[in-house]
Amino acid sequence: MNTLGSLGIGHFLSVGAILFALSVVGIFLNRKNLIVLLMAIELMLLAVNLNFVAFAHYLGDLHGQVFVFFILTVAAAESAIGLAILVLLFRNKSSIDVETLNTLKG
Amino acid sequence: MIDAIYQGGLGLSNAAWWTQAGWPVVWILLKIVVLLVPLMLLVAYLTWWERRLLGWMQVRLGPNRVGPFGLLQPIADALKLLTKELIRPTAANGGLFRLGPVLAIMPALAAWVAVPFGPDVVLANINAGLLVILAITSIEVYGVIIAGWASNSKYAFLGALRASAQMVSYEIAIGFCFLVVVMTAGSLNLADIVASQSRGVAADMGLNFLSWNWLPLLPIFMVYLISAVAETNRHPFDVVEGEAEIVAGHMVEYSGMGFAIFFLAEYASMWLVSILAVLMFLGGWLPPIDSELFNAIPGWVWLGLKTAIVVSMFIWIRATFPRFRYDQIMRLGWKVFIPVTLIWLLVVGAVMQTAWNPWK
Amino acid sequence: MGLLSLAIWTPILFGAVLLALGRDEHAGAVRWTALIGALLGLAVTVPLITGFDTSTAAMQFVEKAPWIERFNVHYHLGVDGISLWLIPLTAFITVIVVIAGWEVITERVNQYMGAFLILSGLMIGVFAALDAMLFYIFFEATLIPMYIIIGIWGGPNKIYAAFKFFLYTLLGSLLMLVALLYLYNVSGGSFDLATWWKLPLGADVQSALFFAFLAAFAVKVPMWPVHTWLPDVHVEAPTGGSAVLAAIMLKLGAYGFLRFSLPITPDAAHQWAPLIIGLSLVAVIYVGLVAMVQQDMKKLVAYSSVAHMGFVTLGLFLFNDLGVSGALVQMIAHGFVSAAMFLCIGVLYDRVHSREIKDYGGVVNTMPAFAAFAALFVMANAGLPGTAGFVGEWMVILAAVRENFWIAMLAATSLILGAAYSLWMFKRVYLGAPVHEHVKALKDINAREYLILALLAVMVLYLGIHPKPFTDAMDPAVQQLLKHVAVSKLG
Amino acid sequence: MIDAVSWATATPELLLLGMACVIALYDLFVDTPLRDATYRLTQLTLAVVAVLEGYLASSGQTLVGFGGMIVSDPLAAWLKCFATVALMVTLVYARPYAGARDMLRGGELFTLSMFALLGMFIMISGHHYLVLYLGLELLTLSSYALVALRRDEVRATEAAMKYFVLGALASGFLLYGLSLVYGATGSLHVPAVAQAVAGGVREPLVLTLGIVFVVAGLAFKLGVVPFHMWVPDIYHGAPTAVTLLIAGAPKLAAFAIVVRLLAESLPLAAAQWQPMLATLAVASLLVGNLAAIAQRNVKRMLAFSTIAQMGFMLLALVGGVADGGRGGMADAWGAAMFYIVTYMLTTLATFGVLLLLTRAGFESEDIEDFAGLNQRSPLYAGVLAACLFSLAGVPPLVGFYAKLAVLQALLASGAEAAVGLAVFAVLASLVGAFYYLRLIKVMYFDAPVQTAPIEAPLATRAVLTVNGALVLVLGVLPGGLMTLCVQALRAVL
Amino acid sequence: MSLEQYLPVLLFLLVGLAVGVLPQVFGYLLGPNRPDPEKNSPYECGFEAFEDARMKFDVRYYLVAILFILFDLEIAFLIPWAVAFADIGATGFWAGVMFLMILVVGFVYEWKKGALDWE
Repeated sequence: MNTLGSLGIGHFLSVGAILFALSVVGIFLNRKNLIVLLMAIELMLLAVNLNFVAFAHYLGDLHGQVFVFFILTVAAAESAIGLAILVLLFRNKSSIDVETLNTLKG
Repeated sequence: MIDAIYQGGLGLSNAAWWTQAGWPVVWILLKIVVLLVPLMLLVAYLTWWERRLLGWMQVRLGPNRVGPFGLLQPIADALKLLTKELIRPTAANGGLFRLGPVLAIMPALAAWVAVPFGPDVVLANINAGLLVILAITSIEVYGVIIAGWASNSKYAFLGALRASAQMVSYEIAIGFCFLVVVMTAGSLNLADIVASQSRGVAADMGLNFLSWNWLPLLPIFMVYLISAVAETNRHPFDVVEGEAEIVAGHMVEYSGMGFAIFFLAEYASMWLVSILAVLMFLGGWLPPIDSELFNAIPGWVWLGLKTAIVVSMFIWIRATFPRFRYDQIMRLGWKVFIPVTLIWLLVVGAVMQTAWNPWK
Repeated sequence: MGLLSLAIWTPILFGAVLLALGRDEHAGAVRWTALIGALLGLAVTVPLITGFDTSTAAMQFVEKAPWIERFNVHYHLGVDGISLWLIPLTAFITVIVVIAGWEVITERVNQYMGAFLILSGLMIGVFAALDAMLFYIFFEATLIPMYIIIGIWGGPNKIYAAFKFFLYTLLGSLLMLVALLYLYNVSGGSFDLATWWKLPLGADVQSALFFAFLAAFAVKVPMWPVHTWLPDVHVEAPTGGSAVLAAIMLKLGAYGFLRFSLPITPDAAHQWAPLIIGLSLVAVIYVGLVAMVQQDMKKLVAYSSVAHMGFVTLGLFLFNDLGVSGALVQMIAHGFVSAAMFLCIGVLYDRVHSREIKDYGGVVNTMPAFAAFAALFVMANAGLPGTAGFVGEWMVILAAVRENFWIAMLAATSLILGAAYSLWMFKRVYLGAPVHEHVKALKDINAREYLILALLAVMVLYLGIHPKPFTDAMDPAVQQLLKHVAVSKLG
Repeated sequence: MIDAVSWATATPELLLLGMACVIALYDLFVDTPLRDATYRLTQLTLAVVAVLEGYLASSGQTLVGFGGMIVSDPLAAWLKCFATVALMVTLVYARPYAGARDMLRGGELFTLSMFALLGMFIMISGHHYLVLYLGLELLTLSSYALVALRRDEVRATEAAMKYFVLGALASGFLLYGLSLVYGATGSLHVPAVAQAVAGGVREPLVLTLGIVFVVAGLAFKLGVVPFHMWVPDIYHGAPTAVTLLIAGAPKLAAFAIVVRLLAESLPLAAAQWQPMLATLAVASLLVGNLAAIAQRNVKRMLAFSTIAQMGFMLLALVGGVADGGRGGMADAWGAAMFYIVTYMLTTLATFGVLLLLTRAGFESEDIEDFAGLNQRSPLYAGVLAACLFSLAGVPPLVGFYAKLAVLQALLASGAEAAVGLAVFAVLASLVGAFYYLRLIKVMYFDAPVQTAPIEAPLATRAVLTVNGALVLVLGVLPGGLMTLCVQALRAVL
Repeated sequence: MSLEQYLPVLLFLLVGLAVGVLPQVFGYLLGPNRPDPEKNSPYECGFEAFEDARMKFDVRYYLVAILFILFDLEIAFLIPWAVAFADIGATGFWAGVMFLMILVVGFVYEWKKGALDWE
């Protein structure tokens, strides 16, 4: 059963790159909802994870996979803090629209 | 015989796609069906058993009209639910509303893929078996929260919130329990975990059941059992669907098969957590005492017997205890179970460092 | 600690103490401390003059110690005939300024006095530095106290002036910094000026460096057309600030030419000398004309300073001993004269609070003693024989004659123009009958003012009548410099 | 068992971690409004850590622990020592401000800053991409929380959100780059990556792409154009005490991670990252200086000034390896380190004065609030003026030597564009001088608007005075620190 | 290890999906369909719904979610540690103890801060 055999590192990297690009686009073009922003950030980290895993598999080196493990953790901590800040923001502004982030200008 | 069937299937065609991909998939699907059919029956008859047992404990009869001892009752229930109208509230989000039950039942069934029924009898013999089970069952909470959200009803929403908060809270306790067991077994493979329980001083004396994890890990076993009840939202932790305050929680808007699937999922989960309890703490398919007679009985019988006992215990608990308040549930999970498991994790770790390591 | 260090650090130390401890509640003590500091600073420069060996061109009173080892920067001080006179001049002017600000400044006295003392030490540092980085640091550091002096005690348009002063000079010196670093790398890691003087450099490099130096020094001198900051600053700066600025800070630029442009890039200096001479002549003539039409006394003196400094740069780029010596003498003379001119204006301004020429007239009637001093200084400013102003200008004109008659011719118009604007101003301010009531009510100068003006007058006359001690001391160094500049470094 | 060297390498980190935990728990029982006990314990811990690091640094030895994951070379030890001292100073300045704004209701200001410091330590000492990344995240996650410490402040929460999103984006970029570098070189260990690059990379394109992303991520962290958008908003929006926390010590860590990632692991790819750095530097100098002029808010102005200053610092990193010689590189990067250290010193004092001027319920943030400061307090005005002149690069203040060292590094590289870059840099700093001067002008030449007396605890005043004096003293005697920086980098590169 | 071992997992998930979907389809086909506005309105105690059901809810649920993420990850970290526990010896044990101690610090902290209180 070698259905997976035809998948090369290039495929994984391409998916990673596409995910990464999607998330960057999501961060910069999203003008609506901050939650989507947070999700885009998660997506970005997942794209990186895919890269690491693909490379680790390709290189036969476990370090890349361990790295992924830590990235996952950090992503969790990051989203915890992000969500906490989001709650504060919602309390202060009663909105989580990206467009309401306009107090700081100059 | 099984091998013969496999070879026969393989020989149906020489085409590469068939031997490489087609037949193995079909073969696995066959195995899944072989597992699934008895499982669904067990789930169905668990409802019957629950009602009979409760009746017995409360000195009444329980279902007894449909078939002998009411044995056809589950079938009748199923037919009734199948022909009921599927109500979809106007305010609900259609797609999500239908997705909720699916996400509830899918993990409850799919988790069985890594559950072994004997040393080699398992659908997917993967190293990370326990991890896969943990991962798949984690999806269950999505079913609950999606159902609650999609219903667009306050009761459903609050119920879903409560249920999911409760489920994730106890998932942590369960996770720590898994950790301790994995630590003693040195493997995530459930078959290995079972095998690891056959070692020990008591086992050497022939008293296998004293070497099983339930005794050396008694606090963990207790925590697991209670958490398992909470995790499946069973009584006495069923405030999410407590009739008195929040009716049926996230399921309030469901009818017919939608509701039936949630119901199935709950009972399938019960079987799952029970068999996990048996595998991790009660020696799985191992006989309790190392004697000729007991050894002669096939392992799957022991496994089934023990699982049935644990499941019955769930029902027994239901019959015995009053319902907890929500804050009590959360406090128990966070302030009692997590510290207990944390401490026990360290204690076990410390013991394993010493010469008295019973899991050597 | 050597004499030069003492000359640098004594005033800075006093200044720092004043800044740290001084309060307006005890302004008297602050003033006296400042005066003591200034006098001490002057006192330590006396042995420099008396102990100076006029027979040699070598650096004297040399101090050398490693300072920033990472960049091979040394605390390297020394004087030769070129820098010798500028140091006592600085210390002397500082004393004058301290006394001049005695009663005029009543708020934040400690900051005022402290700033001037520190400024004095820094400027002496510029003149004494033999390490390019040390030079640069002193050179730049002078900006800070001067900026503060102009900004706090200046006139109504002080902010604009302070910014202009600071940014103009900073721009120039930053470009110079790049040049210094370039030289540092080319010379294999040295900031030693003597090393750089010997460094062979290509023609293009020399030109580039020359213009980098020019950017710094031309702004400071200031040369036309980058002189525009000077009138603004002078008008707005307090009297003491103007005096120090004109008397000494402008010399920093001219001195820079002597220490950097000429000896380090002699070929480029020769190559671009026509340009510099041309600019100098423009300064002398055009700015002289501009000075004539000024309504504001300070602006007039400021423009005349530009014109006089044009003489200095002219003298420097004639490349003969008379020219360079003349430029040096002119620098010293201008130090005394311009300080005196600004102090005179200060004396009037303190009484009338106006610098407009039209607000005066007939001051001689009410302030005869003051007018007498003023007359002397105005004559010196015009370059009349017998005063300090004459000697330098005359020497430069003679030097120009040697090179090119027409240059000399044009330069000589300065004497006419100078006489014209100086004397015309004198006439309009001092002579005639008093028109304004406030002029009639003027009181003559008090003892303090008398003292400073008298001191300056003595110096102006001394330098005008007997400049030989000054030129004697300069001679060997100037000769050596010219000999050095005459040799091409392209090889 | 982990060997003794490993423990020795990480002793300060472990101490910091342990005490941060202890203090976090201990603080639960402290209820004085200014968290006296927490504060003292924090300062005591930091002092011990600083002394430890100072000792490690002055011994000049290089310790490698945990299988090469952590290294404690003189560079690391000095940077950590400076960062710790900077944090101590920061806390001294920050406490009255925070106390007046209900930011000390819990002791999180102290514990979070300790964790942030720990993150910096790990960033500085990490010798493995994973460790570096974890340190970076520990620092930034703590910073996000610190920015949001004033929970009811709209500006602060908004700043925290922006910081979070852009910080996470930066981490993502950095990580993506690291993953590509990993893919190209097959290693995450800093020296091993350098070796792999030296031995020839199979996929140079992957490496180049990775470097692009790594540089972009680092640029985000350093806050240089065009990845600077967060800096002004965060400086402006965060409570001033936290702004100082973010503007001060973390700069050292950011520098360290640049050293580890670019100079140590990818020196042979310098030809690829140097032009990028040069571009970033030019853009930062331009945008930072020009935008700063337009600011009315001092914090915003300082933010743009930071951008410009970081751009200037980058110039030193551009120099150094053009000739292929590593010695030149150490000198150049030493100049950058000197720049960063002195910049941090100056920033501390600047914000210290800013914090002093604020009162309960009143933020001194507009330029007008500084009017006549010289009349209100010559000392504070003097300190601030010294800092601003230093930032403008006027001798004899320490900032001048920083600029000098950087320009020297740039010119010494002998690169073609070096002179052009240097001239551009000095012209840009001339523009920079303008807005620094404007603030000085307001302090010295304008009449005071605020007349409220400036009150501050003795400790704050004393530290501020010393801080200001150091800007001057190091301006007169910069040699020691300069040599120290270069030697620290020589030991590494 | 190879990915093929995980094929049953994937297939079982698909089967599970089918078990979730098919009964609903059958239920839809077999059951009656007589919608009615009253019947299709959300469950409410006999009243019309006052406000949107997706209302603000107690932030504590949120807190639980965040704490869960963190703790679950701790567990994820500990699983490899636990699997390899027998092989990593005392060093591994103490490393785990340190890890857990940090976890405990956070746990005690949130406990004392009242994050676990539901009254």
